[in-house]
Amino acid sequence: MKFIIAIIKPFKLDEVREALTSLGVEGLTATDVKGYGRQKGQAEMYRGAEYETYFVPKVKLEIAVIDELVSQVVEEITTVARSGKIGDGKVFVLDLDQAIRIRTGEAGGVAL
Amino acid sequence: MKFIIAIIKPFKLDEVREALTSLGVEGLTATDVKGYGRQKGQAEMYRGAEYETYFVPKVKLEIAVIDELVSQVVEEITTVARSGKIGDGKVFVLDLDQAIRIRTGEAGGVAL
Amino acid sequence: MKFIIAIIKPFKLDEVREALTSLGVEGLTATDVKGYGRQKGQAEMYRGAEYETYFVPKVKLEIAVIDELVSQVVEEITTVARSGKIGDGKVFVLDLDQAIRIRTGEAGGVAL
Amino acid sequence: MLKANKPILLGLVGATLALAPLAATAQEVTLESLKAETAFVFNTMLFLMGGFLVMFMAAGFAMLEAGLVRSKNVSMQCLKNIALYSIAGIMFWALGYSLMYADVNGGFIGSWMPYSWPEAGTVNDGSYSVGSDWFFQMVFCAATASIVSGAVAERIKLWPFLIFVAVLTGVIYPISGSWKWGAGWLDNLGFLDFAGSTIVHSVGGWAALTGAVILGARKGKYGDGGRINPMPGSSIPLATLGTFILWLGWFGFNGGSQLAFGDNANASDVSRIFVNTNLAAAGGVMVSIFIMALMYKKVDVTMALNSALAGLVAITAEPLMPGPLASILIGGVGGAIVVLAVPMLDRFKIDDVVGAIPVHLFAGIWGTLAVVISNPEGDLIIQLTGVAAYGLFAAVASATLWLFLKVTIGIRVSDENEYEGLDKAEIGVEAYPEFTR
Amino acid sequence: MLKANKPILLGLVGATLALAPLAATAQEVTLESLKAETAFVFNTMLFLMGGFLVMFMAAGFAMLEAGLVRSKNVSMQCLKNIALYSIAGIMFWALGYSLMYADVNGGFIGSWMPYSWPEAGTVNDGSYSVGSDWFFQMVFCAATASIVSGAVAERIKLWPFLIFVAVLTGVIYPISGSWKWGAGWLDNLGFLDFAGSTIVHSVGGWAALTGAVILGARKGKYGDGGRINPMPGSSIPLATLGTFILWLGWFGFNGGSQLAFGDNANASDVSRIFVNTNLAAAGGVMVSIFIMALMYKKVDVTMALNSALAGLVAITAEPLMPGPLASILIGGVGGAIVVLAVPMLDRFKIDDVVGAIPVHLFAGIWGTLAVVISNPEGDLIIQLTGVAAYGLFAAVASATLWLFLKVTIGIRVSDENEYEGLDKAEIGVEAYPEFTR
Amino acid sequence: MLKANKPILLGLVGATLALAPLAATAQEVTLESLKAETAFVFNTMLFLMGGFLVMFMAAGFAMLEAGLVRSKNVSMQCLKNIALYSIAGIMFWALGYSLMYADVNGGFIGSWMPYSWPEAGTVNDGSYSVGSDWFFQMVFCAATASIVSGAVAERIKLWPFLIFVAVLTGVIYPISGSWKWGAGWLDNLGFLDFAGSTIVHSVGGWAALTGAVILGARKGKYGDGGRINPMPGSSIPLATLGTFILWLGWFGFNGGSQLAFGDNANASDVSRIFVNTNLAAAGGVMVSIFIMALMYKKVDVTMALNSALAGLVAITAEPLMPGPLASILIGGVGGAIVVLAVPMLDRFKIDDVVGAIPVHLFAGIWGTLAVVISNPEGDLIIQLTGVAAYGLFAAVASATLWLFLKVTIGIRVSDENEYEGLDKAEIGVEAYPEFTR
Ligand SMILES: Nc1ncnc2c1ncn2[C@@H]1O[C@H](COP(=O)(O)OP(=O)(O)O)[C@@H](O)[C@H]1O
Ligand SMILES: Nc1ncnc2c1ncn2[C@@H]1O[C@H](COP(=O)(O)OP(=O)(O)O)[C@@H](O)[C@H]1O
Ligand SMILES: Nc1ncnc2c1ncn2[C@@H]1O[C@H](COP(=O)(O)OP(=O)(O)O)[C@@H](O)[C@H]1O
Repeated sequence: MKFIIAIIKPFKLDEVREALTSLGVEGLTATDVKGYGRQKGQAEMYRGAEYETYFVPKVKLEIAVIDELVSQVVEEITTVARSGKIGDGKVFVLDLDQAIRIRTGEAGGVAL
Repeated sequence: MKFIIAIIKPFKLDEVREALTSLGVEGLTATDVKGYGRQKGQAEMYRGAEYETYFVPKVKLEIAVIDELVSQVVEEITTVARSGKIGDGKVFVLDLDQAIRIRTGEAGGVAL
Repeated sequence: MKFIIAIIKPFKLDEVREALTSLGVEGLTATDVKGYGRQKGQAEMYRGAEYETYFVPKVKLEIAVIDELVSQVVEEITTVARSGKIGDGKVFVLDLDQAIRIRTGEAGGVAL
Repeated sequence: MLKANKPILLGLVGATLALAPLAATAQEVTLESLKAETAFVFNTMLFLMGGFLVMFMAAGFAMLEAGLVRSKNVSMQCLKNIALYSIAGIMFWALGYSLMYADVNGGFIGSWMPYSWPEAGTVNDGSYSVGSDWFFQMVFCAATASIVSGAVAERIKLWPFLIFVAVLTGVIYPISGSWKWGAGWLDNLGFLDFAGSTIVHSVGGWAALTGAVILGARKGKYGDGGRINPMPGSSIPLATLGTFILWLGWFGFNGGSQLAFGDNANASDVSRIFVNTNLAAAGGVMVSIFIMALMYKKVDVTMALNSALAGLVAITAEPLMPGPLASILIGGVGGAIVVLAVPMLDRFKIDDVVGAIPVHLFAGIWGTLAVVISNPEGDLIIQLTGVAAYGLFAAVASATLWLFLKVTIGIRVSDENEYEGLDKAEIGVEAYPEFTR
Repeated sequence: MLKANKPILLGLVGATLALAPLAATAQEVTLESLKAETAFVFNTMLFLMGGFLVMFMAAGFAMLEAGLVRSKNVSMQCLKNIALYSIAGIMFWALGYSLMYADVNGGFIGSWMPYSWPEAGTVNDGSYSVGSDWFFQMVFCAATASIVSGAVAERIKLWPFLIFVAVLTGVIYPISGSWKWGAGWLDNLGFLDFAGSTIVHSVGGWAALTGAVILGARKGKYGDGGRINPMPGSSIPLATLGTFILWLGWFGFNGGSQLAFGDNANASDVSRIFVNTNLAAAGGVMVSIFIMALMYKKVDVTMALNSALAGLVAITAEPLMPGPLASILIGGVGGAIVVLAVPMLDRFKIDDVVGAIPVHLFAGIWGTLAVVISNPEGDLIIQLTGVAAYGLFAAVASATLWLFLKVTIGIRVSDENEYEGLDKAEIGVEAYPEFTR
Repeated sequence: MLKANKPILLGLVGATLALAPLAATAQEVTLESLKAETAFVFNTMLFLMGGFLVMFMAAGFAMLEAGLVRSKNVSMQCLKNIALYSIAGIMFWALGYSLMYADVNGGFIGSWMPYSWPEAGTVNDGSYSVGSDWFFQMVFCAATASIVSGAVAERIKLWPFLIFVAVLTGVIYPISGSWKWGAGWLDNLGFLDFAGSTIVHSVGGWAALTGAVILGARKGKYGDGGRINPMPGSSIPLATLGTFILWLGWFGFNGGSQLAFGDNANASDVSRIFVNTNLAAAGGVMVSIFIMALMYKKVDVTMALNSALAGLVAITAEPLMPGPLASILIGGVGGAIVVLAVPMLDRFKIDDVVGAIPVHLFAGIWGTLAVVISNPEGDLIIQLTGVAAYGLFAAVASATLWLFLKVTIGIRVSDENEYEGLDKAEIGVEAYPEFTR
């Protein structure tokens, strides 16, 4: 199993979720985060003083998937979340030792 | 060392924290997240238009633990966070290479 | 590649971000989290009833880095984020299998 | 030229009357009739101005409560406040006013009938217009219901609450109000309550207390071993705004209760009432801040807000007679009551979400008794009689109604709904849908 | 002693006049002149009090809209509301008042010129002070513009909106207003609209409707297959506060439109108007709550808030003549209109962010027609003529202006700016910069 | 029947008087006495109405400041605002009013004693009721203190602030106020300040400026190399609401300062003041929006809000005499001052959290000098003398007091408390405990 972490633009959330669902992903967890990267925040003005904002709002998805789905999921995210503009985000893949469904205690791929 | 990620129902947070403390866990980090899974959001109504909410509020716990504690911690979370209803959440276990306490620079199990 | 997770005090965020930038880190993701640990929340008073707050506001940084940078990044975070007071936080290092830049599809170190 | 054209403006009847009066009635004007008519207009203006200030207290209660409940119940609290004000406005016409003022004759109750006003364009008898008086009395009735809504927040179902409000504003408040303001038995006895420390605030307070007790505390509020789990309110600035709006409204509440503004002496008395009302609220705030600084080191702003209101409630029974220092002290005791009674209620596991019981019930009782300090016509025994009579009636009537609702349709939401918040369960619209909690 | 010193206080001219009147004019005082002068002051007070209450409705609209737009557009909405009130205040002086009231003479338009007031210290002719009347009329004009701002929210650019407001308040509203309130052709015809269900609310509503249609819906609001994607407002308590402020302001709006307060009959009529206004709003709320409970099980608080306003709009054309039950029902129909029309507009993909069109346009039309129920001088054909004439003019003039702005400077922000929110794009200041969304 | 029963209502003394007047005093009524009594009531009403509007400005300041500070200091700002209004109310009774108005006799100070009012039920001498005048003057005093609280926000300790307020409202403001409004030396000299551009606003502004300087800037506000780190306010809608409330209150502030409403000329002047006040605020907003659009492309809503207030402050010294265009321009210059002075203060590292110094001090000075434009009795040298005298006294007295507090109990919280926020450190209650930041 792999633990996929994807940082995407917030307005892509619904599209990505739908795309993954149709791949057979049954669950994921989303978090509002602030991203720092090549895409810079706008220069903002407050009460006559200019300032830079370094962080841009992003959404982080965490998706535990069985090994068979990994490449499809990664592929699908990169396709659907891509706008081609700077700041589209990243996908990170980590190794996942174990997964347990709390409700039933089931472990492994069936828990996802 | 392992890095345990648990997604639980928000109202279980205090109980889980207390249970883990009595196991000897000395720290953890909690984040408000939105979960998508088998548990669906309610059909909501706003100004006469019905709509589905896909995400349900959840709390994510991140707990770095020494190997000896892993199975107890996972066990305890699954027990305490279980309500038996759909949406109780998941526990994910990842491998943790290294842990450092910023204040002292200590590394490894003693840093947790 | 490694996936570094650092929990720091919120007011250190800008300093840490600047320090990492000068090391050559080009991106990172920050999340507001609540930390439980040795540093206890203040005893608060609301309407004449005293109560303890168990969680303290923290910021979590997630930074994917190439192997060559790992020790420098960890070193820099522990240095810059250190105030010497309890609650300075932790650095966790996990193994990172794969990283993809959504905009271009590039994978591996170049995606970071 | 502009001027020549302008007078033909809006409103048919109004315009006609506006242009006509001198011509039409000039022949019969006497010094006495002019004086009386001028006083009539002044008195009516006092009621209308006082009335809209008290009406705005509905917004004050709504903001205070929206600020002091948790965010998952804020939409519900907003709905309940606009609904209760609406219900009071309708019920006080359908039943309330006549029950309170029609043919009480020293007794215990008025008449069962809707109220009505003179036709449009009519010259009204009496020393103020009929409609302005109704409006002023109606907003008092609505305030009584507002008091209840905060105490029972975060766990009561919508419909039983609205039914309670309908009976409270249409029947309970008017009946007990008739005893004094309708010239009923307590008025005959000599009971004094200028603007309603007891008639409005304690009655609302008893309804709140019985409701809070019968509903039970919010889940998780009281832990094992006497542990009290605070459930901090979602927005202090809204609670502060609500308090300031209430403070503003109180000038109408107490000032308008002079009921006359048509001559030097009455206008001067209304001014005196404004001043005393303000000093009492200021006294409430300052005393509570001092006590908290001594007792807790920190100064809990929600208690300071409550204390301003308690100061206002305390002076309401007699805002005219006291001097400045007495006003400050009467209000100050109100503030002290809040600081001491809020934790005390918690010890009894009575879960009053916004502090309505200390503010309106306890400070209301204090204010009613404090009348004897400054008003030589006040009699402590009679004041106590009034407090007891109102308490008995309001508590018994409210408790009966709450219990009836409990055994019939049920008054409390399910544990799950309570946990999820009433906004999701009964409103479907979250108060702050975008903000992460 | 204090007293002896005090009279020399603030304000040179004021002080002189304040001290002088008795001495200076005593010789010529007659019973008639005193009665007239007293009525003059009462009428002026009615305008000033009514005026500041309606002025405060600007805050009400601002809060209602700030609460019902998403947080990324809240700063913009705040700016637009304070700017539109400012523009209305200036334009109604520069052009509006004269266009509306100067030399209309039964025609279609007044004169093109700025307005002016008598010098300081002058005794004014007429039965109220010139400035107080201007102030009262100006705040009505501003309210018309406020109606528009909510409907076109979350996607319109700042400057075209402000230009639209300048023309609306300086030209469109005054011209159409002159037809009735300036004693123009519709007044001659016998059209009745006491306080502006049509003249203010429908006109604003038409400007809102044409704007919403020409702008198009917010991106993502209407999905494939008729799917409607709700975009819940950011703060229900602010929307509630706004509604209560508007309700408060309506006492000035309708009460002040009696235009006279100087004698018993007028003061009594103003009181009657207060009462009817309140009952209609209450009726709107209750009817909408009942309908929602039946239709949806849940009671959407935003619809209940809209329904209070619809009740108020509905009674505005004739707040004096109806009895209490009629007032409740007239307002109640307004509430029903909201509950039914809000989803209907969505079906036509007309994206009205805050419900301005059902509240001000539909309930305004209903209220204008409902005049015939209680006012024997009302004639349904003439009322329909007025509704149609105002509709035609306001819709054509507004649509022309919107289209002109669209083809010249453009009225809609870019998709990216819309997605990011207008606050970032045009204001640079986020409404809630610290809260995670 | 209802009517027969109703008159026996609330309030003992009130009721008696309300029923009695005709009978009791009819015999001595003359045309002159009736005219005088009517004027007395009108004047009293002006003070009470103006007074409650200005009182509500306390809520306006609270909301403006709550919106412009960061969320970690919002509870503190709320507490400070309700506490300062309370303190002002008590101190202006205990000391202030007599210091300001008792036996100034062309001098520099009144008498040291508490104030008192005629007994309840008394016919008051003079042309308005004593209490109404006190109330009106008191709320002005409180406004002065409100000005200070925003400028020193986010870093000052609670208690030294409250002590400062007590001395400011009990001693500093009354003494300097006596120079003009107490008929002191500056009044003799011919200094003009109708409603307090200098007496209220500049004095508050000097207290704010000295406080901000002596406290120092918030930690992190000014970086190396002249870098200015913005600390955006937590809630733009609350700041907007506060501004609208202040705008509303200003009608009372300026209109009430006419001090008389009892005849045609005075009522007309009050109307003129309403109109000019509104136009000046509108001018402030529009000028600032235009300047920002030109200078920055974006329109910062917080500056537009400040500019409305600056327009109001600017017209306050002479709201009666100017014509409409002059009013717009006088206010417009106020708006320009804000847009230019806010960044200028930052360049001098004077950290004024809410813009109080440009709005109240700079625009106040401008308004005081601008009196000579429209008022022929105004003399620029004398106006400058007044500005300088008030500036010298207010700055020296305030600075002395701030420094005294600094060396004794300390005025600034620890760096850690400042970082954590004053709400945690001194209040214990967070403003928005549930929202993630
Ligand atoms: N090394 C990294 N580690 C963690 N997150 C990163 C890293 N680099 C970028 N990100 C996240 O990805 C987002 C997009 O990255 P950015 O460099 O702006 O554009 P792009 O994805 O087009 O290269 C950032 O806002 C940040 O949240
Ligand atoms: N594959 C997954 N990856 C990450 N998070 C998941 C995954 N599946 C479920 N979750 C999280 O767990 C929560 C509960 O899952 P759900 O399927 O609703 O019920 P249950 O845990 O009872 O199976 C979800 O809301 C989501 O936050
Ligand atoms: N075992 C752990 N797993 C995950 N997060 C932890 C763990 N221990 C501590 N933390 C995080 O680190 C923060 C600081 O830890 P704490 O024990 O308070 O102080 P210190 O870092 O000085 O030892 C905590 O608030 C929590 O967010």
